[in-house]
Amino acid sequence: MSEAIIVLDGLEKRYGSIRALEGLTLELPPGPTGLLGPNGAGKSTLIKLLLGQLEPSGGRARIAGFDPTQRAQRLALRRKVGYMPESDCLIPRMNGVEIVTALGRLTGMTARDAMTRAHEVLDYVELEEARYRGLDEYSTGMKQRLKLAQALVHDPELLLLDEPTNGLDPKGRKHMLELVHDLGHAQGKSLLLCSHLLPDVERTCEHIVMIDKGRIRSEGSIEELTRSEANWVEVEVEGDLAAFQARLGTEGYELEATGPQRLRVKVMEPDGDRLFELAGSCGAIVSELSIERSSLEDVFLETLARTEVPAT
Amino acid sequence: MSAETHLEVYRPFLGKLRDDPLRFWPLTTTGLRTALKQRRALFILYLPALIVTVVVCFVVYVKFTAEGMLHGEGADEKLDFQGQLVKGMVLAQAEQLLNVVSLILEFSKGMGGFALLAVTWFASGLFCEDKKAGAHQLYFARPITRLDYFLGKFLIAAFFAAWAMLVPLLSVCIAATFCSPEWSFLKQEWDVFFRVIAFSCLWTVVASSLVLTASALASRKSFALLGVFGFVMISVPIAATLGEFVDKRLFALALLIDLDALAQEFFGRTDTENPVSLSGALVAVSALLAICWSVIWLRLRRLEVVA
Amino acid sequence: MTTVLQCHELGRYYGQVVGLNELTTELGSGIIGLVGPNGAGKSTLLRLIVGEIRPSRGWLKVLGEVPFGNRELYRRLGFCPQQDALYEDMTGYDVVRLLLRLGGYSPRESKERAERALERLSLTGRMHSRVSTYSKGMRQRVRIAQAIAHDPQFLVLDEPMTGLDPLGRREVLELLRALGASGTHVLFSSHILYEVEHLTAEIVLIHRGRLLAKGALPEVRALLSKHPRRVELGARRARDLARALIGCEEVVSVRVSSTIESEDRLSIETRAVGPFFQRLNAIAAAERFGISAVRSADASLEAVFDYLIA
Amino acid sequence: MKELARAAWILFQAHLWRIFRTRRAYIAAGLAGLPVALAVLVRFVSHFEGPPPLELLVSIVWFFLVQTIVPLVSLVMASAVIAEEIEDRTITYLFTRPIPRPSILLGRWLAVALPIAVMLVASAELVVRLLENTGTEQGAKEWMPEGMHGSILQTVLMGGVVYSALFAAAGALFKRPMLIGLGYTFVYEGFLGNLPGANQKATVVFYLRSFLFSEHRSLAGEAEEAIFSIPLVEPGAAVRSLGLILVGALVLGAWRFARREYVLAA
Repeated sequence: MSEAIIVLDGLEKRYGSIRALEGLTLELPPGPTGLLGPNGAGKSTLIKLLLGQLEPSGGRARIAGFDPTQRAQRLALRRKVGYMPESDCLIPRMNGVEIVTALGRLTGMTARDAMTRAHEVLDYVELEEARYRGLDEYSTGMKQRLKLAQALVHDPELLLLDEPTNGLDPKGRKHMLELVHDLGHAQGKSLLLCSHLLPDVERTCEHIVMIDKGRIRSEGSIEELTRSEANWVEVEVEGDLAAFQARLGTEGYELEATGPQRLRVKVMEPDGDRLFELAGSCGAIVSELSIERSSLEDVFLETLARTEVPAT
Repeated sequence: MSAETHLEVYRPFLGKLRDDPLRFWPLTTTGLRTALKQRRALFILYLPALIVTVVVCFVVYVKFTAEGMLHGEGADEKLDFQGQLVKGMVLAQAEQLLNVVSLILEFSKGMGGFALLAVTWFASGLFCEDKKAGAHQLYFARPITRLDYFLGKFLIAAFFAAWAMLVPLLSVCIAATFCSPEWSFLKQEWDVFFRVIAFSCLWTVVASSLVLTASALASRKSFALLGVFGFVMISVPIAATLGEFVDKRLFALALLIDLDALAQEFFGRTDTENPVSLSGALVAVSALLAICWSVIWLRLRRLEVVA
Repeated sequence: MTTVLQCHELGRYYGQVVGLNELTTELGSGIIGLVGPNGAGKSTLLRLIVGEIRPSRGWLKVLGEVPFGNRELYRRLGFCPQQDALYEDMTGYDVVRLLLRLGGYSPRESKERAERALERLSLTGRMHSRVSTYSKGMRQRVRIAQAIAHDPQFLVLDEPMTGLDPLGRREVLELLRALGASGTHVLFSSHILYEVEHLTAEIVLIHRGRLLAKGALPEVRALLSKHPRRVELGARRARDLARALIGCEEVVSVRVSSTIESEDRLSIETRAVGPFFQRLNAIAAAERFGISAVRSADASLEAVFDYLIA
Repeated sequence: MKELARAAWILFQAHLWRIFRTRRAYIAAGLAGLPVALAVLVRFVSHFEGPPPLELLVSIVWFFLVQTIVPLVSLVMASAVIAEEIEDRTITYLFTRPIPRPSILLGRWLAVALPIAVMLVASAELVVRLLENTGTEQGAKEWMPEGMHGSILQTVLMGGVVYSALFAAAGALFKRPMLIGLGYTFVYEGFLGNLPGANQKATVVFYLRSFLFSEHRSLAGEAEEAIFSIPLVEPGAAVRSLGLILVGALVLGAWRFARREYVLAA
């Protein structure tokens, strides 16, 4: 893979006495990465730096091949970065197509390119006829997809998505997650996803970077962070529960009851096949099975707790 | 609806992203297209302007024909008493209108006030509505600087000012040129064209800057409207009082009085007694511009950093 | 079972946009979840219930009375609106106290009730600082506090959990459960299903302004019995498992979908769940398919939701 | 009625303190301070032999303070009385309280009317004080026709109260009260108020003018022509008319406000 799209080396940012970012050293791996952290951890400052809107107070960085310490490069790098803001943002009195086209042209596209490209990205996010209507008729889901479309209009290498699934209903959320997943995996875009909804991060990203108080707390692939050595498997059993428990006991499985007809069993293999065999042998039926992976949420709270920072 | 993979195909963009100096221009064109959607406001504001312009052109036409009749030789004796009376009246009227330029002067003062009104309505939302809607987050994620953002918006305001002032004034001058016998208007008074253009451009810059400053300061369009109306209305009694009781030059504090003074000077009409001299008006106006631009510069800086 | 709410052919239109379309239902006591996608008419129904707007057609009665402009009813009603709107320059304490004073309480009692309500929302620490300095979660809690401060008989909340981070969500859920337990009727709307799922006994499903289903989750499920039940399986050798399962006659359909998780997922539809699980266990015991997940999708609201909306 | 009064009183108290934290209050105070600043400037810069000419007093008090500052201050403060609650969407909390809706308009209007009145009367008082003892001492006292000082303060007070009621009602009646207020002040009154003819009677400024100048007709000197284009009403009638406008505006605004359903943006 070519050189990582974001390389930070001791990046710092101070607002007067407040140290917003204290020496971030990070190499963004390809594919989608989750940026996690409680409110006020420095996430928005980092995003502004990656967008070239702020000048770093210290350290070195290369963003999409540009050096953000020079003003001209800070402007040029925005051609390579697509930003989807968190809060509501629309250009007053314009409909969907006009907004995306206008922003396309502001990135240096000719009028014709901007128009055709606008329709392409609006097709991609599936905003069919809504693109011709004013934004007051847009649902939250449609507004989020329009924000994604405007971030894609100039086909950037790096995508910064700030809380893309915030406030969406299940259908909208599922749709947005598919888009993000498709962009990150199928299209091979480098993607930094900022979100409070950790299940969403878990479903779309491969790596996460956790930032708090302006410092990187932990970094790595979700697989590693959430894999527990042995797998705890939670099952719901119908039929002869006692016999099943006894059978597991004799086989030396560690287990504990977690509710009527529900058990938690410690298993060495990555799947539950063995349990089916044992259940079958003593007349019990497994009607529900799930491998308990410590969800990203627990990792998130654990990391924060470890550093005694009261989450807001 | 099962969660099968996403259907739509993402197509990369093969075109090129140019970095031309006119980065701000798309901001103007898209902004104008949006502003021109306000049909009702356009109608209410620009229809009266159109009517007034047509009337003035007609008056210019009447003036020149009257002048023609005046020079007709040997026509006096044959006219009976009635004819004499009518001719006398027309003669008097021609005398009074003899000078088209003073007509244009009065017209330009009127259109100056109207231009301010038009720019106030169309341009007072340019900055504050962007900020309220969060559009600045979209703009400043694009490769444009604060100066581009200002220029783009400024040209939108200037467009409305030009249509309210430059176009009517020029059309009157052109009408005068055609109506005047053997283009005499163009030959004798050709400098009026340049004066009209210069005066309109100066007033466009002043009006646009004032309105954009109000828009940059206000959190809502209605506050910006209040700011512009308030400033213009308050400056008149203050200037009148100070000018009257302290120092004549202080009349220049009132923007509308400056407008009159500038019009007088630009069209070389110094006969009518005007409390403010050209230099006084220019000093006042340039001070106002300096304040406006520095306020805008500060507000936009805060907008981008805080965005 | 006291009926908290009755409405008959209740409709509300904003111009041609339909807010609510002929809703006829009756809601009893306890905690009730109002579920539906964005724009389904949840907010419209709640604002009709608290009498902020008038119905365009039909009628409704809350606690036996017509709500619009009904000042006496407001003493027994608590409403937490959806929009994140508060008096920014007042302190959280002042906001709740003012609203209590307007609710007819004496200055002293307003003070006590305000403190008690804010304490219940664990806001005591910051209640005297200005609302503009509050985080989203704290603003949400002030809005809930003002709704419960006068101990209403019927508490209505519009999307109380939106915008809260995981901690805030858990706290609000606990509070609502406690209120429900103490006898207050609670009606709250949400479009985040897992919140509603493990809090409410009863749900009301509305979509495009229409009532789709009402009752306890299993009841709603039974109501839709004509829809076959769905079981989702996750396995390493998903396709082989699918081939094995298609043979059983209990299975109506098998769909393979490679979703965003790493493994492929099977989505099985079956009429008889019991016999199907027996068959599944037998097949799984006989051969190793690397089954990592078995979930009867119908139990969760998300499935019911998808069925009804799809 | 008792409920209306009680709710209005509570809202009046709550919002009276809030007013001083809003930016509107500072803008309004700044505007009200302008005539005083002008008077100070004139007093120190120019030196009059005897007491200052009455034109100076008329110029600052009438043309500047009453005709421009009073409506502007009232507009800045009062137009937001209802519009702010709707725009910030906090109206929901008040609508779901057991209080009559008109009390919201009445309570919040009173909470702005009081500071407006205080600001304007203070401004007028300072201007008169400053101009009164400019120049030499001995001529100062009988400089102004007796009773004039009192009527200036009353004019400014009534102007502030009536205009603020008008603009508060506009907030309940129209979607863009600021625009309506600006249109009324600078276009309708500014234009219609100075045109000769009976139509002046349809403007608030006419009654203020009548109240202030009808007994001191000679006051304005050569500016008289500009002011007295039509015969003025005697003060008693002027006050009655202003009272009528005040009550009419509040009742209309309250009636409309009570019936209106606010579809708040989601």
